[in-house]
Amino acid sequence: MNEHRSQIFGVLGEFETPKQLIRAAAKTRDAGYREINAYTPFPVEGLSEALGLKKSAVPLLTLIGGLLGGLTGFGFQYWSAVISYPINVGGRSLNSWPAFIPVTFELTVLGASLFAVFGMLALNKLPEPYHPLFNVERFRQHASNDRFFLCIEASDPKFSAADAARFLKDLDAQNITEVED
Amino acid sequence: MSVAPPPVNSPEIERLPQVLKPGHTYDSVTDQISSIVLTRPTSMGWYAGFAVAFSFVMILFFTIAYLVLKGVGIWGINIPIGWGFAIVNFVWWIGIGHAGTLISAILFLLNQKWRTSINRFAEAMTLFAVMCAGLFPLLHTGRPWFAYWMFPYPSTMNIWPQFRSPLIWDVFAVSTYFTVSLLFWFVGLIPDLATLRDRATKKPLQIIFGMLALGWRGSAKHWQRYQSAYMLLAGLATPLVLSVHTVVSFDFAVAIVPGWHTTIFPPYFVAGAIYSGFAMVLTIAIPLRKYYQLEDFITMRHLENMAKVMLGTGLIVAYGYFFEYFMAIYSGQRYDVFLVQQRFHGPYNYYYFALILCNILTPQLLWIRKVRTNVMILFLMSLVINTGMWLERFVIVVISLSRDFDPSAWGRYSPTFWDWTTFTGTLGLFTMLLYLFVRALPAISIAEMRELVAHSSEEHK
Amino acid sequence: MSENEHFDNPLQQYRAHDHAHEHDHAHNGQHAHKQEEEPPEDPTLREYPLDLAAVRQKLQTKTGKQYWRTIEELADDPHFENFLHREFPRQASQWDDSVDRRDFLKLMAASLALAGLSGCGLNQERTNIIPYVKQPEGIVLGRPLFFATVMPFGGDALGLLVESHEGRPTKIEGNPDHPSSLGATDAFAQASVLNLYDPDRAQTPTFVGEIRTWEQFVAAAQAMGAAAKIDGSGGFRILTGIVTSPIVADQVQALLKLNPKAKWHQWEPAVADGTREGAKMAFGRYLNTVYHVDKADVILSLDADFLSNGPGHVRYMKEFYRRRKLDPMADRDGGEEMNRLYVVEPTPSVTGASADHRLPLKAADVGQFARALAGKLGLGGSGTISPAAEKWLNAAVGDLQKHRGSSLVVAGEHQPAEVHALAQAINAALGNVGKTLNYTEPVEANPVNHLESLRELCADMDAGRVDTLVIIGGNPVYDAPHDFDFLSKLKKVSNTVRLGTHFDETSEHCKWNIGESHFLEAWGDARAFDGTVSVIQPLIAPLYHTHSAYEVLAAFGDKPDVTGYDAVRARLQAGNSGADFEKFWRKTLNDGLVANSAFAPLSGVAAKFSAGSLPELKPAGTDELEFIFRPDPSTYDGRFANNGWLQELPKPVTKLTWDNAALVSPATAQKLALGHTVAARGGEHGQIISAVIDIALSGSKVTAAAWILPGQADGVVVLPLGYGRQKAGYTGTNKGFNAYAVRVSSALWTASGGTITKTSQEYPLACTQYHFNMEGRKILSTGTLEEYKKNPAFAREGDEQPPKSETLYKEFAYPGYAWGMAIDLNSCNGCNACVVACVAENNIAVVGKDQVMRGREMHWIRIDRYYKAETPTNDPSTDAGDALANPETFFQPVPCQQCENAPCEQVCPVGATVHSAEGLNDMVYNRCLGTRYCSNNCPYKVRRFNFLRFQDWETPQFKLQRNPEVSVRSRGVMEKCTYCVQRINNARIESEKQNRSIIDGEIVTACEAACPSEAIVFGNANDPNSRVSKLKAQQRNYSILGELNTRPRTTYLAAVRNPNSELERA
Amino acid sequence: MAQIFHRNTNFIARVSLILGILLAGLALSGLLGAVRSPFYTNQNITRDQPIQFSHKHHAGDDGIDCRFCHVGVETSATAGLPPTKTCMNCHSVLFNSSSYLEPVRASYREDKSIEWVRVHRLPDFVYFNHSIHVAKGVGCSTCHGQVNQMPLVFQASTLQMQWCLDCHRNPEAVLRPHDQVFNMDWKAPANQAELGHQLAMTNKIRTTAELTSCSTCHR
Repeated sequence: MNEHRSQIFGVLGEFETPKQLIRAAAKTRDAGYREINAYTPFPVEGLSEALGLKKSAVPLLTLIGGLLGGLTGFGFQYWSAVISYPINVGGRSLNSWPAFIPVTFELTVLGASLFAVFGMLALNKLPEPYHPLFNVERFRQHASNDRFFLCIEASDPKFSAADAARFLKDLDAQNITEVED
Repeated sequence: MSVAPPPVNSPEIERLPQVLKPGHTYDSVTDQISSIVLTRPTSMGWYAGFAVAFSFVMILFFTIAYLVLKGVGIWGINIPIGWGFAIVNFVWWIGIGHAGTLISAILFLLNQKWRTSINRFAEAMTLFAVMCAGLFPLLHTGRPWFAYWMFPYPSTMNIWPQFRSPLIWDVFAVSTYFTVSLLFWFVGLIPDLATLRDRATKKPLQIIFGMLALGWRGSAKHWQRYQSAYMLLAGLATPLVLSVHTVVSFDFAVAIVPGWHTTIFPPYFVAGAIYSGFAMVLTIAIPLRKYYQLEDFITMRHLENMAKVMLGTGLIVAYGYFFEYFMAIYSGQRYDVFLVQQRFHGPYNYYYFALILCNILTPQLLWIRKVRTNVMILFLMSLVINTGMWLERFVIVVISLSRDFDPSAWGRYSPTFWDWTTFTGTLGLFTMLLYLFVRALPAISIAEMRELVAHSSEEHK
Repeated sequence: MSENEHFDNPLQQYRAHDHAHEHDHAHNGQHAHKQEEEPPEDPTLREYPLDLAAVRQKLQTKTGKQYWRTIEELADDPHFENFLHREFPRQASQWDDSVDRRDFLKLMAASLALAGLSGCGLNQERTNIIPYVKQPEGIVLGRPLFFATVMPFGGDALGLLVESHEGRPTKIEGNPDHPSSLGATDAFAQASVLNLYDPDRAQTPTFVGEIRTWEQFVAAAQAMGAAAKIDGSGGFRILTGIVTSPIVADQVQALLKLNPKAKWHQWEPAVADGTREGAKMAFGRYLNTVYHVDKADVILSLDADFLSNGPGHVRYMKEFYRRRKLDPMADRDGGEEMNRLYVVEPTPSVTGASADHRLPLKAADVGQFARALAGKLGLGGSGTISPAAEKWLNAAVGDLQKHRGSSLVVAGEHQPAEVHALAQAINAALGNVGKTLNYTEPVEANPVNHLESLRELCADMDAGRVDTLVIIGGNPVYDAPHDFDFLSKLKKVSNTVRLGTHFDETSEHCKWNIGESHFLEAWGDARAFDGTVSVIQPLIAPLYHTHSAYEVLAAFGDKPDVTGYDAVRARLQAGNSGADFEKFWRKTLNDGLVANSAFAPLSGVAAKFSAGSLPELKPAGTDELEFIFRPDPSTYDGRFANNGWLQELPKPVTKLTWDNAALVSPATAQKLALGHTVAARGGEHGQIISAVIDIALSGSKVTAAAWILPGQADGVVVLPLGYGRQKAGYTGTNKGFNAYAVRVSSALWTASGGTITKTSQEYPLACTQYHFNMEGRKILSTGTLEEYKKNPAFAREGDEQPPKSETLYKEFAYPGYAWGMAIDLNSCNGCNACVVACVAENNIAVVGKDQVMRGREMHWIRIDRYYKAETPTNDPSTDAGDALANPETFFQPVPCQQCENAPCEQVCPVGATVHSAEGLNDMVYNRCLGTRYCSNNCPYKVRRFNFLRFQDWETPQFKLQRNPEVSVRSRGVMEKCTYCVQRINNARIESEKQNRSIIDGEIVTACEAACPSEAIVFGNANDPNSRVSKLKAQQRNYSILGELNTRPRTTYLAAVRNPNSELERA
Repeated sequence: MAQIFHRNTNFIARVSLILGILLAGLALSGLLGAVRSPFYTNQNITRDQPIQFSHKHHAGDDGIDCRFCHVGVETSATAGLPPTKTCMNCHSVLFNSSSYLEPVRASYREDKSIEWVRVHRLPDFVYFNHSIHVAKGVGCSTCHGQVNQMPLVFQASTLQMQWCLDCHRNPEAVLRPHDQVFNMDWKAPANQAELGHQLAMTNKIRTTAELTSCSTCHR
């Protein structure tokens, strides 16, 4: 690598199959590394466990969104028909709640879905078009195609570029790279 | 390119044609699908097809202009038949719009692998169909420029929409459906957009895909949340799909018009929707796989499964027809009895017979495996069923209105030139959008394909 | 209508005093508000009206925009806008100087003249208010004024109260004080206001096509008169229609005095000589017959459509149906027995539809029937009639004899003289004279045999004995018997002068043409069917350079400058010398009639003729076709051809619009292989394709569309007159076929020896209701008097209306007013007066034949016609025709039912149709989005949609007619009957200002006001004493499709017929 | 620079996303605000009149009653604008040579109407009736503002439907005793609550349901 490098983001190793990656990830974690992350072209089962990730908060957000949507939905209909401008529509009573259900339901779904998607993006801190990893040529070419990457990040307390590289080498990762930040 | 995973072919799925042709690697999958968008030159055929579709879109625009200028009187509608083609087409398009989300959502929840290669463009189809559908409720109003009155906003008149009206339910159902489908579709696209970003060679493409990919890099942490979100969306979309056509059926079921006012509508509208939806998926899938040599991904297995689904839903629809008739007779409700008889003896009976032929009789051929596995026949049948479902809506809307309570007010409806241009125009719009889609985005989910590759390699070990 | 100031004289409204509206609190409903005040001394009336060049020019260039109440704030010329919103404050009374009509005319002129200029209607845009300089008194903006006048028509004059908004006559009501009206009107009267604003009217005097001034004409006329006098050869001729106007008659006589050899000819194409000549035959002199239908228990009509046609028909209708109200409370005469009507007629008429017993006979056989009847009553003579008819006759005779002195036999005006003579004799024999009918002096100023009179004129013209012909009204070139070949003979006359409403077929061939003033524009007078004299008082100065019959005739005389106003006053003055004339004059104008000017019934008029003496008459051939001519229910003799309201009005029995057709019976149709096909577009509610036939008759040919009419006598072909106009104007030209083309003097009303050949062509007819089969549904409930007496509630039998309690939701309460309507099907004969009244009151658009054929007509109230016949099919051209040979016919007016549980409201996405606190089914046009969902969900299909821009927003004349109290609906908006909510609101505001509640009858809907048979009653259903509540309390009361639980506020009283038990058993 | 995007793109991307949403919301509320603003309602805008007629002078200083000129107000739907002659009643004597009043004299002389510029304008589909409001105790100034303070009249209220509804839903708030209806300076007393209530009783004001029925104003 060339000189005048700034500090680095982490050390990146590359694997050929999900299995190898999972094994490596587990080992790395056992070795006491905490700030590690894996990058795969498709969701790999068992990876998050290997990395020891905690449960996602998306379901909770979705629930909140759903409730919000539903309550506003019915509440608004009730308000507009009974309080804001009460008027006799075809002899139906002002609060014709059975007729208000469909809209309530739709809004529940809408709220939930919006929260689910945008919650997911927010938690993932997306959009994030720039990322240090994209500095790595092979990552760009293969991370979204056919290779499985493991990265030990510089933010890890016991991180040292040399050690990390060596460690990965021991896990027979290929093309180990220091990722510039 | 180093050692590829060993070619896939698991014993237990030997009997059936695979959902993915053996011998594919991550790279080959990625390469073959993304190349359609990135590397392959645009063919003459594409341009030709696009041109035709586009010209129909122009017809649509002209029609709309004329419509806004003159009023809905340019159509064949009248009193008593206040709804004609506009609503028929609306319901038809909405129905078609059901397959996409249904395939992605329900089949996803049921963990059906064969969904993967068709869900992407099925979803796209949904979006486009809903766009076409959405046009009609707007256009069919007498004063479209006031359509915003249908939305609750704080007006200086202190008036709100009338939430007892099924039309308002429609507004919410359809717009929700569109939003959710869009999200679902886009979320599914993110990883593939990342792939395209990384494989694109031209700067502008890189930037566009890069922006759309939101900087996706396949981080495990991301994948975790991504999956739970996707799963939840699927869970939400499923009841939504059912609700949307239920609500659409309420437009009729909630009214008192004989032939409309019946409790069986919601279920059999939904079944019908899926029916026509799958038919439309076939109508699109078959040429698509042929044209872009996607036979590896959209295998006979897919086509056959869809054929089975059509057969199933088709039977539900048939049951619906029968029960509509039975209930009317059984209830002894004078007007309903008369109405169902009208379908056989009335001025529009040939529509009804055609409907029975298209929707009930023809599909019975699908019991035969030979038919299910004959691409050409399947294609034709899908067209027949689409026509049949359109006829169903015509029968429901027009026949019922033409023979309601007061004999002195009975009338008839026949479409005008402008009815036809509006309809064919939307067909053009739909096709054009599809053309753009297959050209600009991966018509098959690459990421999920890789999963399949991985999966089958697992099974192999 | 909350207020109707009732001025003596419209032009005098400027001098009305303040108490003008202190008064109007007092009165309510129809009743005219009398007003006493200074005599009107209107020098200006004598003045020639201010030059309307600007106006006329504007009217001719029909550009500009709708300015009346429009849904969207459409661009209007600001100035013009302000003429409408112009304020008309009362003038402080100390400022009392006579204002001349100029202001008024200027207002008219300006408002018309400015109509065209375009402007922009943005909210920001600057508009002006243009108040008066000198304020004409009496007018208060938004307060309609009502003036009494009469509409002369044939041998009758219908008494009217005309509503005027800021000087624009907009709506016509009946005059309760007038004997011919009793407060009601007919379709023609209702539509006549549109004639005033007809943009195609003749607008100025012309000489061989060049515009001339009135003065130039007067000069020319003087010359002609003088020349004729000098010449003295009798080359001076006047051709008029029936004249009942005393001043016109006097004027003609005056001219005849000046030129003793000159002659007065008369030709009224649609009024037959039979009536006149019949009287002569019976009494040796012309007499006028006045019926007292209310006194008759049994009535036999010999092809007489006396309920919808001929002098006094509006009154007769009222009298007749007052005897058919089964409820003592509703029956003004206190619960007499229901009357019974027998009708013998060749073709179904409005009268026939109400008959308890109806016998279809060829027109010629009616004569035989009359003779047979006379024979049975021992008056000698006999007729040959079929056994079936014989039996029918016996029953009728029995009934008549049972009711000597309280029976009535009416001969149809299109029947020949001897039938009339027989009828007179029969009535005498039955002792009805003086009881159910009287004889008076003729109403016509100069009764003559019109056919002979015209024949003589034609002969003289042909012989060159005529050098000056003055044609007053009429349209002889179009409607003279075609064997007279009037046109070629007219060409031989050197001086021809024509007064006509339009530049029509006749005008085209006359040298001088004068535009004829509408009766709302010019002074005049006229006699009603009983001789009552009324003053025709104008509500508006002539819109164009037009003149009245009197003025034109006067121009030839020695006093050309005496105006109609003077003439009328002079004549009345002569009539009542001494007394306080001005007081008398005011009263006359105010009441709309000259007090007790009706002819006294002549006593001791005995029919001096014996039925036996009549020459033998051979019965009409059974298999040979008989062609009969009848005035059309919409265009009459053709004079209404250019009236869009009438053209689009579904004819009572056929429900055809915009065309006439040759009517044949189902059996005849089968014989001739004629049929109908229901078109794919529009279908039963709009478009029927019919066969086209060539009719060869009396040496001439005409091609017509054929229409199969159930109930028509076999072998009879009806050729309705009044269509096929060549120069009627934009609306009326080239509609239908011209029956006059095969009408000859020898067979004016009934012709035989003609042939029909079916052609290969087909012709689309606009028919608003083709489906006459009720499909066994509970829509119209009928029964016989016996059934009713046995079970008064028969109408509610099998009524599945669920009880109010059966609902999830709690009922809405209507504590205040609860508006409701009751329609007595026993009184409706489908005369259509209500339909036109509604059109006029509610600014309803005319959509044209093409749109009607698509099923898009806009009438808020439609009259459904059903046949009570057990026929499986709805196609009269099939064998089911037998069931339709003589079906019972029923009519059912269907306005918005104003359901309490309105299905339409629940489905409207924007709440554009919702309930008012008084239970009205409000339709808020300006909120309507136009989804048409409400219409789909309306079981009664009474909603109407503006599929295109149906309103004429260009023609300024039509703007003047529109009712400012009602929004003019824009394109893309749903509309429907509102129970005339504008009238409700105005009445409520008036009552509220006085902290009182609305009096029953204070609000009268347009349809109710017009209805001659008092079938429609509107009022507050919460008030147990209101007329409507009493009707709804009747056991005949039911609601259409009650089982749907829509709870309509409009309910119906079942129709009850009173058949003769003897015929029943038969 | 191998990467497609520069570092800052992350920030830009997120910010622009949020900004986009905010702007959309802002635009919408802006629109809703605009239709309520004088820009749209024409409130508080004085117009150039052919004669700068001052209500302040006539109604305020001279204390001429509204009805002297607007004679229709108690009997008709429209209050009415006075004919030139009404002006001349006084001005044939007063200031009868003032050049300021020449247009009035000209109008009278030449029999040509004075074209005033309209200040209050309701849509055509609204059927407002002055007389009933006056009869029920709604004062002129309630809607027209203190005209006696206006040298040139301007539209004091929005004249929008919601403004109408405010009163129709709660007339008690503005009702006055009959003798106060034409009093321009009338201020709601402290006890307006019960005064209004009691007036509503005596004047038989209709129920809110009735007053807010569509056909009350639209036909």
